Amino acid sequence: MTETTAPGNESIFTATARDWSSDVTTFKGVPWGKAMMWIFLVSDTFIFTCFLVSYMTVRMTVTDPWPNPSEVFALAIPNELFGLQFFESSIPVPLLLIAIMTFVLISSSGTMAMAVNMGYQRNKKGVVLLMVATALLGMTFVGMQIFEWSKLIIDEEVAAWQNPMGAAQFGSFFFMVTGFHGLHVSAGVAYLLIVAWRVGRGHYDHTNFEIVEITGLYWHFVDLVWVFIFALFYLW
Amino acid sequence: MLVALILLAVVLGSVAFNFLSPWTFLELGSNWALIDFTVLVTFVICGVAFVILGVYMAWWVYKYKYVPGRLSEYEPENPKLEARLTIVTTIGVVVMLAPGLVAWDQYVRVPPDATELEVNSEQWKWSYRLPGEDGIFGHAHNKYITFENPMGIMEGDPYAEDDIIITSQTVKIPIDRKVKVLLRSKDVLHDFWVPEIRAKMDSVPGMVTYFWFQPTLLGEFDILCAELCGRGHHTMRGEMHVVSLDEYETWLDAQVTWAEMKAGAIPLSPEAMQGRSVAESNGCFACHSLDGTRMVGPTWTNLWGSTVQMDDGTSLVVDEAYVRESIAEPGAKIREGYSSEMTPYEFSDEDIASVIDFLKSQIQEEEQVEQPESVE
Amino acid sequence: MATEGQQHPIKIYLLVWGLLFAFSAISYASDYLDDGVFRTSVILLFMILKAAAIVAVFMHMQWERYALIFAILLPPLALMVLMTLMAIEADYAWATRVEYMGEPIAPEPKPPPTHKPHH
Amino acid sequence: MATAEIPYQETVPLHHPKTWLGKYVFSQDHKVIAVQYGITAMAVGLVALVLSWLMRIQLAFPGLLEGFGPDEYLSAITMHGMIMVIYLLTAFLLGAFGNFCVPLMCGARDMVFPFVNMLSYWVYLISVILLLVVYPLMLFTDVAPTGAGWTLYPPQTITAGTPGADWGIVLMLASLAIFIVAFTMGGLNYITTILQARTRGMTLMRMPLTVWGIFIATFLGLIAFPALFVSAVMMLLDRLIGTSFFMPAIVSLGQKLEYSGGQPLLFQHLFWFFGHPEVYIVALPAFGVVSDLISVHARKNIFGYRMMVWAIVAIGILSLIVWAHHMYVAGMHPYFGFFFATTTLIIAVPTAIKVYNWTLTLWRANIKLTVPMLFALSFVLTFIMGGITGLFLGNVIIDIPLSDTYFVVAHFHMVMGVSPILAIFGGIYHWYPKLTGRMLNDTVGKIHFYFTFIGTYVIYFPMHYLGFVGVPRRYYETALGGTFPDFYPPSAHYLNIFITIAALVVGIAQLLFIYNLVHSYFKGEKASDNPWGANSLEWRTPQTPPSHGNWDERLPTVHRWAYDFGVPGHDTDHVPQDVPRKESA
Ligand code: HEA
Ligand code: HEA
Ligand code: HEC
Ligand code: CUA
Ligand SMILES: [Cu+2]
Repeated sequence: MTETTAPGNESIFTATARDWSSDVTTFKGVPWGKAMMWIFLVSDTFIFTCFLVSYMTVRMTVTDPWPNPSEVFALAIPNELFGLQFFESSIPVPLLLIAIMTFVLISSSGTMAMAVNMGYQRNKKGVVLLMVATALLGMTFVGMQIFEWSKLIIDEEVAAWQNPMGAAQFGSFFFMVTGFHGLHVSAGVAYLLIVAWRVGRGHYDHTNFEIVEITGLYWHFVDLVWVFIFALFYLW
Repeated sequence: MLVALILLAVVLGSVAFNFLSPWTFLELGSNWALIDFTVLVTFVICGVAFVILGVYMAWWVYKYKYVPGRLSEYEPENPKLEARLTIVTTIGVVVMLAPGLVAWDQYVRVPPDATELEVNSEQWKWSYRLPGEDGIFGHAHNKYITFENPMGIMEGDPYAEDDIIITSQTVKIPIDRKVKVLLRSKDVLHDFWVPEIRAKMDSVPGMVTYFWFQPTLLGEFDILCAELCGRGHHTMRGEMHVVSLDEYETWLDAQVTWAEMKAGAIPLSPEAMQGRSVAESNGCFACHSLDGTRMVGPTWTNLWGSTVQMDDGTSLVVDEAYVRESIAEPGAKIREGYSSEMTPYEFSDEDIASVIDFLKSQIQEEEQVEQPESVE
Repeated sequence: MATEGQQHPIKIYLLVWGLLFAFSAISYASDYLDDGVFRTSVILLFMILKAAAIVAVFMHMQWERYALIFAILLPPLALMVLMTLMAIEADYAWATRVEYMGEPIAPEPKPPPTHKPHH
Repeated sequence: MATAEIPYQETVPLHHPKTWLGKYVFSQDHKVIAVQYGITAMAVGLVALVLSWLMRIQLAFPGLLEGFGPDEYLSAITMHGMIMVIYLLTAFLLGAFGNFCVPLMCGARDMVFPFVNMLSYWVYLISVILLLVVYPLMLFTDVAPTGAGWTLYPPQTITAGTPGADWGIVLMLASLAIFIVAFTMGGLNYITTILQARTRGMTLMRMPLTVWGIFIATFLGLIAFPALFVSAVMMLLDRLIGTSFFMPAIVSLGQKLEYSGGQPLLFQHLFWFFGHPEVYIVALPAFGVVSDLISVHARKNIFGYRMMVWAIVAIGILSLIVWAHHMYVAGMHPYFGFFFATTTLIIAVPTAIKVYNWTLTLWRANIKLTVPMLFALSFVLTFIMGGITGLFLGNVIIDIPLSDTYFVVAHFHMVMGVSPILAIFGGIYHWYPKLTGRMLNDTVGKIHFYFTFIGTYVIYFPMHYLGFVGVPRRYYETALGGTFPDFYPPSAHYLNIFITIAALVVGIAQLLFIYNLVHSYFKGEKASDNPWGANSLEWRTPQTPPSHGNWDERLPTVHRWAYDFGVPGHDTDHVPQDVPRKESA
């Protein structure tokens, strides 16, 4: 009934203007829940960007040295496993854990995208399976994050208020930003599981399963935020 | 009718108030005449707009009062009129902004021949530093602050030795000399403001801010703190004396340099030291001075053993019982001319004893009192 | 209403998935580059590419109507203003710390307590 | 493209609760939620009003109030400012008017997600409780309300020289964070409803300006509150676990604190990145309400509707890039002054257009001086007054002598402390008949109006002149008796006494309003469906007050804008929005 892309013969501006000046719905073909989620995500973007801008400001202002994250977050590959000796000595690899976490989160985005696709094919089983897989990957991510936090706190003696390597704000921002992101992931896991359960129970059978897409939007957003954290906090 | 009259009365009353009011800017005491000029321009433009709009409103409310059965004119828009109004407003904005931005440009660009004055602010008092003969300040940082080093001057900085330290609340400035004021804060935000000078700026801990001016009026001016800085904000008052060059030189000669200050520190007994640190860490010096100046509370110089007047007309000698009571229950007896600003403190007997030791150490012979004013 | 929604071939999701892996690997590898403009550009470039891929494909932005796209993408411009100004000001505040407070210009961080630096 | 797409709401069943509790307390009906928001906001507003009396009494008669020392004074201004701006104005304009007007004026059955909407109110209530709980706590513990000023600038907010720096501030920040959650839940609803759930024929360019104002204000809120949220979180961390985001190395009252390296100005930027949009969040809905009131009661179309809409949009956009005009004297980067002065004065142009159009709407109109109209007219006048003093402050160099004086206090009370309040009063007098089915008493209303308008004007207008003389704001005592040198003429003190008396009178006059609200609810004259002869959809509901679901089985269809007053060739002086075109020709 409605097309989801603007007709090709219109310029972007006329297309935009026409939608905005139209009747009843402004975002054509966008269900209420999805519109609401998009607007919420804009608001959430402001939250995360404000965190990151604060991080930038403080990092540029402090004169205490800023530790090199790739060293701080390096992970040593053990030289032996189950009694078998592999290397002469353990090898520290920079950011190894973070890299794995990144891949885990990207994969969860992949499975989520598939779940959305299954939803629109009305393949309930596929949806449930893929969403549960997404949630599991999300949990893995949070688990690894807990590991990373404890390593930093215990081994490197970094806390939110102190940092033996230099500027205390390094720890403050690390825990605050990743903590906030971690909370988003955890909330997302709960959200995914609830929706998957309700999909399985046939709760949305009378709809078009756009709820899966809405959940997906949130989940991809969490992944998106990680892209920025990864680049700006770990790599910079 | 009534409404129209009231609207009109409010508009015209405001204008009349403006012209009749005795309350205006204090006399300008600096080079910032351009500020006053910009205010004038803004006053005229805004005032005219206010009167025109207000009078039209009142008039139309009167003229187009409801008449049953009459239809109002149907005119959804009038692009020409709207465009014209937009243009007129834009012109008004430009005319106001232009002198403002020119003045701002002068404000932020300090002339190279300005001399520097550092203003240190803390809860709830001012102190000052001058760069000394070499014209360069030594580095200073809050992390170096101790009781002996109230400005946190960096150890071993060669430029710091000749810096002039003024712990009194009063600073003097020679007339017509361009001054760049550098602002620092020991604790929270404050704002150095002399209304006659017009200029002001916040001091921000963790950075150094500035502004500049050139005093053009001889006299003694109040320095106000114009940024909320806690419970003593309203009492944070310094004085700036704009004086002739001669008087300034005399005053300057009487000030101590950082090197002299370090050398002249009077040693205290261990008990008095203890008392001093108790007093310091409880924030007593925010309100009590050690150089005779009056702050929120009475000075501690020569307090011990002196006879003081209470606001109920009685008087007493400052002894252990009185000090004890003053700390635990400050409201019980209030000194003449002061108010009950002080909050009660719970001190151990040991702490009180040490504070008393410190108070005793602050009894000074008259000529020893560090009173810069006495030079005059 | 059954025709609404965002249905797209699985293939494109798999493709983007793969791309994201590749981009992440490249950004990760940038860690072995020397600090400098080049490394920074690599980081930023791949950050933006990844973000764009996620938003455009996974979040279906590229199939949405312009009315929605603009409503989502324009407000963050305000954040760009905030970011730019804050960067300028941070630099200014830092300069006053160095000039007046004697703070060091480029101090070296201490090594982490547990292991030694490796490059 | 099918334009006759059927809105979902006609197919989605509404939640009709059976119990009394579900109907009036945990109701999901937007009208009930609006009332809940309104009553709660007014109740906290009264607390703030009482605090303002205490402040005024202290300023005029220093020492008269026993036990009202500097700590109490600072706590009072902080709570007064914060409550008035956030918990009264934002909550009332968006929570009450937003909830009431948006679905009715758009021709929707309810908000798109009524459950979330209901949660929004309850979370708001929690934030209010958390805010006010310090007062009972104060009696039993030594927790004191924070006295940091409503701007909460660190470091003083969390250092020992400020009252409430230990737990009062924590409660305040927590309450703010929760308020933001509540606002977000409500705001998402308003925006989605306006964008996606209007009735047939209701294009955006036919929406009443009230809805436009609420729409842009809500959008601003959704993207500005995050900055406050972030700064509140960071400050809480600074306070509770000792991070140094905003805290450099400082020595507070003789004690070296553990902080180092933080940047206090960062907080100010974040705060005002929120704070300036916030002042427009409370101004834009008021603009909208006043536009509607003027048009309806002047029986004339609003002049230049399109310009009015674009002005709202332009103000909304520009308000995001003027924030640092609150920081001209904060010691920020000096060259920012040029940028922010320019953007700030540019924003005056669309605002001026709005003022012109309100005034021009009166021209050749047929003005009924009803109580709502009186409030609307007075709004325009006080807003002009407050706006032009904003131009003084916006011009960076003029702000230098005036910042942090009573001139600023006068500016923001004119423009925020009374204009939107007048708009709210006007709106209440206007919509009360639809909400309750009864009219408010006209005579009492008029007396209330004269007291409030003239009273507030004489309170705030003279304050500008105190500012010129140099009286700083947030001073516990402005005249420090004989011992401190007086820096302003004693005559100014008489002015202070005058202001205080006026404030007390105006405050007490508000009892008339409360009396009117309560009395008319039970005894007021019965209202017809459309007592003012207005055009917008809320007056076209089949029942008064509207039932849950607002409309009959069919939603109304809109054929015209909301301002067809005095259309030539018509037998009535107004043509409601749902009257088809051909009949009207
Ligand atoms: C509803 C709230 C509201 C509104 C709408 C405004 C509107 C404006 N404000 Fe105000 N402001 C506040 C609420 C508001 N303000 C508050 C609460 C504070 C203090 C916060 C604190 O520190 O505690 C404050 C403080 C404040 C400051 C900081 C002062 C300081 O702390 O030093 C400044 C400085 O630029 C400023 C400027 C302006 C300007 C230029 C406008 C403009 O938008 C005004 C535009 C309106 C007009 C221009 C009038 C109509 C036009 C005409 C009559 C035509 C004639 C005009 C011309 C010829 C140009 N405001
Ligand atoms: C909406 C905003 C609003 C409103 C309505 C008011 C109303 C009043 N304000 Fe307020 N004020 C602020 C916002 C507001 N204020 C802010 C933000 C600050 C800055 C705080 C800070 O510095 O941190 C401040 C500070 C402030 C000061 C400066 C304190 C100082 O700097 O030392 C003073 C001093 O006189 C003052 C006085 C008053 C008075 C006498 C009233 C009124 O009593 C005047 C009369 C007005 C009315 C009578 C209408 C009131 C109606 C209601 C409150 C609705 C209640 C509901 C019902 C009655 C149903 N206020
Ligand atoms: C907020 C400001 C403030 C602080 C902080 C403060 N005082 Fe006071 N103090 C005052 C004031 C004002 C008076 C005079 C009024 C009175 O007698 O209570 C005073 C009076 C006194 C007196 C009586 C002296 C006299 O001249 O009569 C003593 C002793 C005293 N303070 C000790 C202390 C000690 C010890 C501390 C720190 C633990 C302290 N004060 C902290 C404001 C303060
Ligand atoms: Cu110092 Cu206010
Ligand atoms: Cu502003």
